[in-house]
Amino acid sequence: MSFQLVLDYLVSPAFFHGALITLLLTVTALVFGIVAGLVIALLQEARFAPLRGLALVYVWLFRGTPVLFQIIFIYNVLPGFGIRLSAFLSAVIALSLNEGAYMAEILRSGLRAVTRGQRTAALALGLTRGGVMRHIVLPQAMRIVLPPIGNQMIGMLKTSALVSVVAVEELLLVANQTASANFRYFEALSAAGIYYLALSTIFMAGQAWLERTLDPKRSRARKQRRTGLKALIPTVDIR
Amino acid sequence: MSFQLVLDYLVSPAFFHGALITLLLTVTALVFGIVAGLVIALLQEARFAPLRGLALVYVWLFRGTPVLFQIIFIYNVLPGFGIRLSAFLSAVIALSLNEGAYMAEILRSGLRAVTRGQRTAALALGLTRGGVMRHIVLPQAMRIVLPPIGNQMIGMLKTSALVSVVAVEELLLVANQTASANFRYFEALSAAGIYYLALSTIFMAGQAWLERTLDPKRSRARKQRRTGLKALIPTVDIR
Amino acid sequence: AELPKAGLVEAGTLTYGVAATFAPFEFQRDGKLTGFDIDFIDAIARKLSAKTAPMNMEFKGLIPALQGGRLDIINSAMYMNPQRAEQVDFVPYMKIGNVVVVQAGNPAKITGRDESLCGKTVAVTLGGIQESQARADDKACRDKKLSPVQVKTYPTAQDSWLTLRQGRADAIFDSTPGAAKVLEEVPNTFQVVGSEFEANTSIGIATRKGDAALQAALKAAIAEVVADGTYATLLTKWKLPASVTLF
Amino acid sequence: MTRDKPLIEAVGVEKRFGGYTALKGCSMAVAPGETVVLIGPSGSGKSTFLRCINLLEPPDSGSILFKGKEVGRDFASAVRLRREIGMVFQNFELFQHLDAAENIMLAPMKVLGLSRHDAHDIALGLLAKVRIRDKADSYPDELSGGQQQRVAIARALAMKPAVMLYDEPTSALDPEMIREVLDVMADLSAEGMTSVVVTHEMGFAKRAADRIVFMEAGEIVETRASADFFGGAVGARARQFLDQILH
Amino acid sequence: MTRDKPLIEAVGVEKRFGGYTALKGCSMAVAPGETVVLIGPSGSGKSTFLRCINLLEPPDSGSILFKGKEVGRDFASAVRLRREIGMVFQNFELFQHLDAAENIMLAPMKVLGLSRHDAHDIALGLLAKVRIRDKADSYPDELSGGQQQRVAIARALAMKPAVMLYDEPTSALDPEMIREVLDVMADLSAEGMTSVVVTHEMGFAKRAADRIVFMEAGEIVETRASADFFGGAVGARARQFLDQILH
Ligand SMILES: Nc1ncnc2c1ncn2[C@@H]1O[C@H](COP(=O)(O)OP(=O)(O)OP(=O)(O)O)[C@@H](O)[C@H]1O
Ligand SMILES: Nc1ncnc2c1ncn2[C@@H]1O[C@H](COP(=O)(O)OP(=O)(O)OP(=O)(O)O)[C@@H](O)[C@H]1O
Ligand SMILES: [Mg+2]
Ligand SMILES: [Mg+2]
Repeated sequence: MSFQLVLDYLVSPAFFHGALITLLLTVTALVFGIVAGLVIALLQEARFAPLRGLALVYVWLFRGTPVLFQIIFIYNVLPGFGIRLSAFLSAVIALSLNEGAYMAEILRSGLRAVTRGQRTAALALGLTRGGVMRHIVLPQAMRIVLPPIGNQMIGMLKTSALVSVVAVEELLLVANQTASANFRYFEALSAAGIYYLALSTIFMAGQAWLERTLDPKRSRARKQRRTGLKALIPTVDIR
Repeated sequence: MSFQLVLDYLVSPAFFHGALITLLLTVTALVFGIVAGLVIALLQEARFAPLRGLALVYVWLFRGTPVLFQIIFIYNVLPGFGIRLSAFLSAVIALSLNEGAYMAEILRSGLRAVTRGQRTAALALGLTRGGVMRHIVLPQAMRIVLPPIGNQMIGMLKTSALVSVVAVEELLLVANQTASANFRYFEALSAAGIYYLALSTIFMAGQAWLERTLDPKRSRARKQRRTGLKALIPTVDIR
Repeated sequence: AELPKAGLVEAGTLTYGVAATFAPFEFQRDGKLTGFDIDFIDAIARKLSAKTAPMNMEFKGLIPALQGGRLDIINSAMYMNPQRAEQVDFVPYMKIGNVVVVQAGNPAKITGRDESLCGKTVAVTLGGIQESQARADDKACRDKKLSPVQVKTYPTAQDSWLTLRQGRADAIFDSTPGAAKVLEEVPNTFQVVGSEFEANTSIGIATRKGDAALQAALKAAIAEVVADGTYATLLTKWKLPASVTLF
Repeated sequence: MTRDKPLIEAVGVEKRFGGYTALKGCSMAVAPGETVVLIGPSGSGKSTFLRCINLLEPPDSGSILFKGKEVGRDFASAVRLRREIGMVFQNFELFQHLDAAENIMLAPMKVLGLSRHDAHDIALGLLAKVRIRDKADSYPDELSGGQQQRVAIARALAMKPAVMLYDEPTSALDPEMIREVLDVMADLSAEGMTSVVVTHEMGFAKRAADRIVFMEAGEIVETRASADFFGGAVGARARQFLDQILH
Repeated sequence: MTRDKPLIEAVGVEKRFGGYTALKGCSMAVAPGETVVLIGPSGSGKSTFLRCINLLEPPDSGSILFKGKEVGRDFASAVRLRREIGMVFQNFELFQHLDAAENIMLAPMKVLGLSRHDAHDIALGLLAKVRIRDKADSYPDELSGGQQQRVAIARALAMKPAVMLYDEPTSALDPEMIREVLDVMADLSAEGMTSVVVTHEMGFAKRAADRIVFMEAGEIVETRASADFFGGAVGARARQFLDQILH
């Protein structure tokens, strides 16, 4: 194995571009996935049974079939119905819809972890259902859903490689193309692996930082610094 | 698209065998993954810092690099160090180790969702650390980690397709190869998709059943039936 | 000819890797491996008094498995080129050309591997030699200040063909036998335009770098297979034109 | 006992949990400015009754009237009602992710739309009133039982409700604090606050109440002016209950 | 005040939370069979002191002695100590995933190794003693405050500990139930149970206590035989505290 070659690959525009595409796919799929997941998770708690049924079918269908099929379907079958999307857009939509189904389950478990008493107390104060969700349930659920969301995020980094099936030039396809020209598989895969590890590391660091921020005890130190700062401001204010 | 052909594929031995392999891979990887994940999650709470470091590195490495590499590594690189495993075993080990990293995060979030007061109360009764974990923390965490574990399980069904890279004939490889003979791509993929959907449906049903069972309120009805049954037995006992 | 005594995955057996998604060379029918390469290696093995043990995997798994000592040879219609020859040794056994295929009716008005490709989208399959050919055409177009060729690389041949069929790509580069097989299996959908090109690209069986003993054994056995007419019979069986022969 | 038009009224409230009937048709009217104390054995349904009054538990039958108008069964009506009613829970139910001040500020900010700054002032004022101004930055699990209870009282008062429902508001408090809470309640009463208080603390009941309601097994057994009740003008069951008080 | 060798003893216990000192060197010795009642203002450190005694909170300095021997700081010693000590928490802390009977059965089964059957008998016996035999199948969130508190008492008693620590065991109970709990405790005392009780209920303290310990701001201010304390033989601070009691 040649380390020089790995290094060359790492700094090559092709690999860098592939990594960018992978990152872009992951982040957009994640953002839309969380939004979709939240909607579905809330629908699962709806009192109107057909809505619950809809949510269940969504989760069943999109978790149940491979993303690969979903990508191929959106890219190759939808045009038959007059909907013609670019490869990248097809990929993003497929990944987001798929991610949404997984996120829905994660968020559902997080919402369930917040005790009923906490909701009741918020209701007693006159908050609406939406207010209870926003100010009480979600903040408390957040800390619990963060690790599995981190899983999804890092998993999506790898799952996004499946979009090579519609020739979107993401990282792994670049590596495979490079390797198939000269059979330097280990070098090409190592270079891609290093990129994946680097991106995962960034995501994990982000997750760890968010977890610390959402821990009320730890965020107090920060708050006190902020308050400390505020305390300084009036001495400047000379009204 | 020919439905007859899809049907033929569905009942063909090749597809059936592929589905079996996929199921076998998923279930074994899941079982070992949960065990590994539990160990890692507990190590992350250890008081001895190097153990925590070890757990972190494990999660970082196995989440950070694609499973594909892990499979290729175990199958093709380890023999160079005198460790020669069969393709299937390599696949199972790679998938389990990988799954373990994701499970560790899920379990960590579940353990965190159990309040400190519940542990304290158990300690006050004289339970050991292990007893607190087994009888108080895990049962309470279980309901919260079930949906994300369901995600992993169903995700693993798809991820296991990656082991085709070491010649394990799982479902998706069978589908691709079948399509290569006659280019009936949609039929082959649909047949595989139906198998995936069926397996996912079984898993989802299992998850829903477990969730209901672990809900104390609902399991009470069951318990009362059991007690009811017991109440009948003494009438037969004539001592 | 005789099989080497040592250095094999399993003594007395040729363990070969194959990515069976490339008709008519290797594919699956009713769950069984079949195709020219499969018959060919079986004929070679008979000459060597060896058994065969196929390992059917994805194309990208083949080289790591050979280098990791999991395989003795790769028998998967691998195209030879100088860069690849730095990684493995090849025993060539056929030369095949390539063709440009378009949708039936030629909606994109492509006349062959020429300037009519500039500005068009060309699908190729990962692992084939056609990707480098298409990229060369892209460069040629750019050099002439024409619109570039969009080269799309798909993981398997089926993906590439599907793309062409759905009109996502204007043309596809494939091997002449591969294209012939598709046109036979899926009639009235595609058509070949222009003439065959780079008709002397060789495909070969790959061995680990420096595995001279196995190389020699394979070469000797292939000579025997050619000599007794089996090679020609197989070409006919799989509808390959006589022009592909190297012998 | 006042004879004003009642501010809040429960009529024939029934509540079942599965097969168990927790409230068997309870009716009670509370006039503006009045303080009614609910007493009764553990499990008699006092907490459930309070929760039915602000519709946190939807009654199975019966209705709630506010200012003489029946409150609708839709969610929006319930929210409107609850904005007029403050409640202190038996187990406090402080928000675990917010510190003491934030617990108090939440509803004024999110329901009344006060600025963070104004809400903060209100919170600190109330915390000072219950003598834990220095615990403003502490999270619920860092507070002693009595401190949590005082935050819970402050949180409910911050909304300046027309009616307060207290579920054992002094259970975790020492005699000194009980007296201070009593003083706070007396002040509020003087300002016209209407209160329903569940308590086991008979000394507290005696001082705070205009009227005593005695519950047992989901029914209202006795309703008397405070002086009469503790003066002995009660039925046999209530008498037996009162006799158990330890001095 | 007894002069026996103390069964359990705290010596110079200090406890800090971050910058806040909750206990400033508290010492207390409890003789076998003795009942000590801890009183003091909310936030004075009573709960913290109890939790230090069975090492649920590790003291920052000072030590705990059981039967005259200092208890080690390792986890195993703490577990051994806790098996001799029962505790009723101020907020009950019932196990949410277990019903009332199972809450009580857990420790006898998992710590003492009793059979499910025997543990069930013990649980039902204790539930009957606290008069909620019919709630054996109810989960904590289906119980009223007072019912939860009684399950918590039963859960601690099921281990037949040598020492009981009660943190406000009657805060959610009505006067009748308080008297019954008092009777239970008197019976246990007669059988030789050693108890430390935190309470705000002065009537209860007066009846239950052999000795009163008065805490304020993390310090033990006064220790007196019960009769003396309520008889008025106390310092100025405790007197002021007692004067606030409402009747
Ligand atoms: N969610 C529920 N499911 C089943 N039973 C319940 C539920 N909530 C309350 N109960 C039962 O209803 C009865 C009344 O409960 P409630 O909490 O109103 O009593 P309470 O008068 O407040 O008692 P305490 O003084 O002990 O707090 C109790 O017997 C209780 O077990
Ligand atoms: N985890 C903690 N972090 C910070 N401060 C704490 C923590 N636990 C307790 N305290 C503080 O320690 C002091 C003593 O608390 P403790 O719970 O022992 O009081 P208490 O005497 O039991 O009061 P109460 O009668 O109100 O229950 C309180 O001021 C409380 O805020
Ligand atoms: Mg109550
Ligand atoms: Mg306390």
